[in-house]
Amino acid sequence: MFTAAAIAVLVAMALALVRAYAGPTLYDRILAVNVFGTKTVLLIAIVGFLTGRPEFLDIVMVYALMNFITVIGILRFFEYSVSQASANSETIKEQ
Amino acid sequence: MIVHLSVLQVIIPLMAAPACLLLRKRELVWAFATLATFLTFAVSVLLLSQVMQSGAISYEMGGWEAPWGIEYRIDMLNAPLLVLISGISAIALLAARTSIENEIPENRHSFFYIAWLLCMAGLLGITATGDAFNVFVFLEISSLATYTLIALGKDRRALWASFQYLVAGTIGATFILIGIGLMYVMTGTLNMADLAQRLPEVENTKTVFTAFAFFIVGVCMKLALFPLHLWLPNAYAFAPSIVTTFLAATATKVAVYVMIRFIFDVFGFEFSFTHFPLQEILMTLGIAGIFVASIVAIYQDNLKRMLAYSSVAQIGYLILGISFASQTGIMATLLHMLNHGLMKGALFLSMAAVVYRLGVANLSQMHGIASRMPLTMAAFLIGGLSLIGVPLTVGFISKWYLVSAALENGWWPVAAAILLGSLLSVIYIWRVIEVAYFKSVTESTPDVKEAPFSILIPLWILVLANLYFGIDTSLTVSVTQMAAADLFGGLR
Amino acid sequence: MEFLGLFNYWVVVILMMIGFYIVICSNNLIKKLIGLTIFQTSVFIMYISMGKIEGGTAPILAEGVTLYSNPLTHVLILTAIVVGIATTALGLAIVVRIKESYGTVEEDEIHAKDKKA
Amino acid sequence: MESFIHIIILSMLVTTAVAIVRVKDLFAVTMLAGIYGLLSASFFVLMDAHDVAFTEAAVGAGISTILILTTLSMTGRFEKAAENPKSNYKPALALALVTVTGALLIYGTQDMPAFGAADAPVQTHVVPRYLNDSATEIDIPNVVASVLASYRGYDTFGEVVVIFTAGIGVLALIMSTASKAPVALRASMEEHVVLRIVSKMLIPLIMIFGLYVQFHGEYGPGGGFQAGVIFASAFFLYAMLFGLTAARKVVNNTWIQALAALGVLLYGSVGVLAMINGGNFLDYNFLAQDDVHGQHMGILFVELGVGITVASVMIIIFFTFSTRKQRDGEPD
Amino acid sequence: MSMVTTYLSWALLVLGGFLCVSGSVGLLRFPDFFTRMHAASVTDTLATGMILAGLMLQAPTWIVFGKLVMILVFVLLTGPTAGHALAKAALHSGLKPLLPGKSGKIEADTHPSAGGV
Repeated sequence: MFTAAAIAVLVAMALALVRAYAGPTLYDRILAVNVFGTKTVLLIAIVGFLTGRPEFLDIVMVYALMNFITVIGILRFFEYSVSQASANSETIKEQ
Repeated sequence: MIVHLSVLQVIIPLMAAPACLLLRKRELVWAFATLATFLTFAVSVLLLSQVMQSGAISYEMGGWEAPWGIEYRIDMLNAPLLVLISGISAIALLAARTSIENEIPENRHSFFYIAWLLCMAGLLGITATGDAFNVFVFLEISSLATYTLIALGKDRRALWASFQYLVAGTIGATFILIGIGLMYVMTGTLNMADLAQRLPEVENTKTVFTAFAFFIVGVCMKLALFPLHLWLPNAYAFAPSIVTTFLAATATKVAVYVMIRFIFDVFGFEFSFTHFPLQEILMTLGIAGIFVASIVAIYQDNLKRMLAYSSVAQIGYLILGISFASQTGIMATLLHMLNHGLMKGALFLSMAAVVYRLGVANLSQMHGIASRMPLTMAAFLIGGLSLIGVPLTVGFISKWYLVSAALENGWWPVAAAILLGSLLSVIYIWRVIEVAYFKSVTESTPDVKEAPFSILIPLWILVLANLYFGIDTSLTVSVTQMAAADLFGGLR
Repeated sequence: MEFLGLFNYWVVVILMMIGFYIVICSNNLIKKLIGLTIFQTSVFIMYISMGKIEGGTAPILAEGVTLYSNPLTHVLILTAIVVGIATTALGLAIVVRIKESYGTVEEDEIHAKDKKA
Repeated sequence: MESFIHIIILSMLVTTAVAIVRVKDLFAVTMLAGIYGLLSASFFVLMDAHDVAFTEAAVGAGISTILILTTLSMTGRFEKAAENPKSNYKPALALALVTVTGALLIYGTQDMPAFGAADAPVQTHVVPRYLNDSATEIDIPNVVASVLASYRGYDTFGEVVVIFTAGIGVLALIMSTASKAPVALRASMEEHVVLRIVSKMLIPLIMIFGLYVQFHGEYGPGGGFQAGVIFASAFFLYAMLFGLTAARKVVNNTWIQALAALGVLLYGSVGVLAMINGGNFLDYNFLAQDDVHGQHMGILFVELGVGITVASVMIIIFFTFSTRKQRDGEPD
Repeated sequence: MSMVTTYLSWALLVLGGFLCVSGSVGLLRFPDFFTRMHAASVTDTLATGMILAGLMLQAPTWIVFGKLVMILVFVLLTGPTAGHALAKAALHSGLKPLLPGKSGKIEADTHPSAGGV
């Protein structure tokens, strides 16, 4: 039964990958990356059970954490680069 | 402590580097870094004498015996190179404090010294280790430090040169990694001595063939063998002058050493030269490198760039020595490695002095400069003579052995090529001498004083070393002779 | 897993070469660095595949398990990953400086500006 | 089943790599590279390399993505097509070079032991000692940790120095001068209230998780490097959401640099201490009365040194990049 | 382990797997960003919860169970948060949802800047 779940997750990953490649907007890609990350979390958890050594789930935690941080990072720096012109004026004001 | 010498000479600079970061004050950092370097130099001299007395030294890291743990192995092949690296570094650091004043912003000085120490430690580590993967780790330490040092140059082209070097160097390192991986998959070991024992069993496989090819190409990228040399001229020309002094004298030599070690010790003479067309490849590239780089050097206005191309040409000589596949050939290469380190050190350090006063080292601005900076230009003259290979200098000794190795093989054309290469170096050195000594001072010549003693003293130490080892050759020749005999003694 | 045979390695070689291609071919310095990362990561994949043993598990000792995959390749690649990120970080720092002093991060534009100077 | 997942992941890796070649939007490329990192990490899990997967996920998908994004926000989003007609020959040339290299490698793989073979030299030489004897010689369950920190501890020392070197390099190249004090990284995420509150809750948890990874590394996957990265990522999160000025209050420049140096020194001092006690460099057997105890102590301190250096260097690198970005935003 | 928990776990895994796939199909097939986001994030959370719960029921030890719970909590916290932030950022940047237009057909209410995002 783990197998079925693993296949389902893999299919979902593949579909998310297509979306990440196709875009069209950057936000679509970010969304796809996020979905992809969550699915990887699931995949690794299932693989742990599949191989019979589920005690190393710590890795899954790191995947989830990094997934979150990456999404925030993309948002953060993308917003910055989009509104760089306005950012410049603000920095000057702060000085 | 005497048994720990082999590891001490690497960990002294390695630990001094973070300690420098704690000191923060740049004067203090300089003093501390110089002290650590001199200590390292002393250690490596002791190590050399120990190796000469009692043969190769093996040191097991963490007390784990060889194929399981990492081993340091100092023998006649690498001990003199260790002395060269730490010696040049110590001398150059003496001059560094003055030399970087005008070239690097003041608040970067501490980082500069730390990166310097790390670079030196990396080079020493590559040289001392007996473990293939450890070579990669220390290669990366020295490379990362080198990229930093080059990028600190004043000109913006230094950044671009550094980036190009970073890409080329990383590709080279990754090729080396692939090579090591393929060796590992066939033998199951990473220790060089163990590899040497286990590789013959599988030496007819395609995998080992590929491993060898990738490893050699990776190393050639690092040692800037023609035509993989494209990163080198810019990197040397735009790096801070004192960095160029250090790198030109040591970095490529270490790569040549790694090449010799793997060709002769790890893969073995027979594999390298009979299963693999190494001889033809190396000879062609070596000779092509000598001519192309020497000719390009003639047309350079920037003297640092000219000397950089000359370095590429000299690498050609080193590779040519390897391609002779004879004891004399290897001995000539080893000898030339040490000697070229000394002469390029002196030449680039004199350029550092020129840059310190003039801001640049362009030939067009150096008319009659010898009358303004007599000691500096005299040092350049002697270094240049040594580069050409005039008797009584170190250059003569290594060229002599190189030519005799060629004749020993009966390769007349190659011997002629070597002499012709020297002729080319006469041309580019003469251009400088002519402008500096025989052109009268023009308006374009800046009004400058002689370089300060803090640069002149290290410079003349190197020049005197050039002369001393050119006259009293007993030490260098005997050491390299023993090393070459060792390499061929282990002939399978 | 028999039929995987060398297929695994061939795919890895393709990955490496794609990375290598990006490094050589792309004009943008940041993309070059990303290509380097891919190149290196593929080499890591090669190493780790070499250490895999059929039916083995992670080299963390446990009762009742007798077959472990090779821990040495794991150690080597841990080190290599660190080297990789160190190189990337330094490369990016140089790119930032290049952008500041050249005003561009495209290789041909930098060449053009150097020629002019 | 495992081989099925194996093949799927490999093909997804190839797809991602090809996508990276084709996409011109560098933000998208970075994200795809992040996916590439995640995929290769999953592949490592399949290959039983949990420690490596841990690190690759943290580095390939996390840190390097963030760093590239920071740089991108300074250098621009799109890759320009080469305008110079001269460079049109480049793809063909590159393709030829790559094909030759690849062909050589494929040629080389032909004599390699089959994938997963138990009688390959890799499995029969050197490694059996680690697997069979580390239980008595070092006595910690995670063989990767014992090889990393003890058998090949010197490589790991080199690794710490590499990361330290990178920190020094970044500082030397792009550290902002003191006169241009860091201005607040525009706290653009102010409007993301939910994000900020949730992250505030998460940050301490992440740090605790980091500590757990640090000290649990001997029993499961993890160790100093991974812990350092996780610990640093908590600071990244804070700085991204609450602005640099706020983060700078927590992390003092001088202290963080000192910590980076101290981590390396700690590692080295463990080695030197062993030397003083009469052993070789890094011979932990000489640290305590009995060997196993000494090994435990040695590995503990060494991993701590790795963790401290990695965490502080990562923080230094990220902060230096972000500060530079502000400077970059200023009209010079 | 009793039959009931085993069957329950299977049911959860299968249902979770189905949700995974359906969510991803939605991510691929839906017409614009906001609908895709809806498809992805809703199923994401539920599917993750179900699969992790299914695994929990089969956990051999309490430690594994505990770790799974922690992962679930973490994913439940971060997933929706990230999704929320993403939607908000997209809306702020000028990306507009597809709405029934005046003509009765569904058309994009394009903002000048939306095309460039």
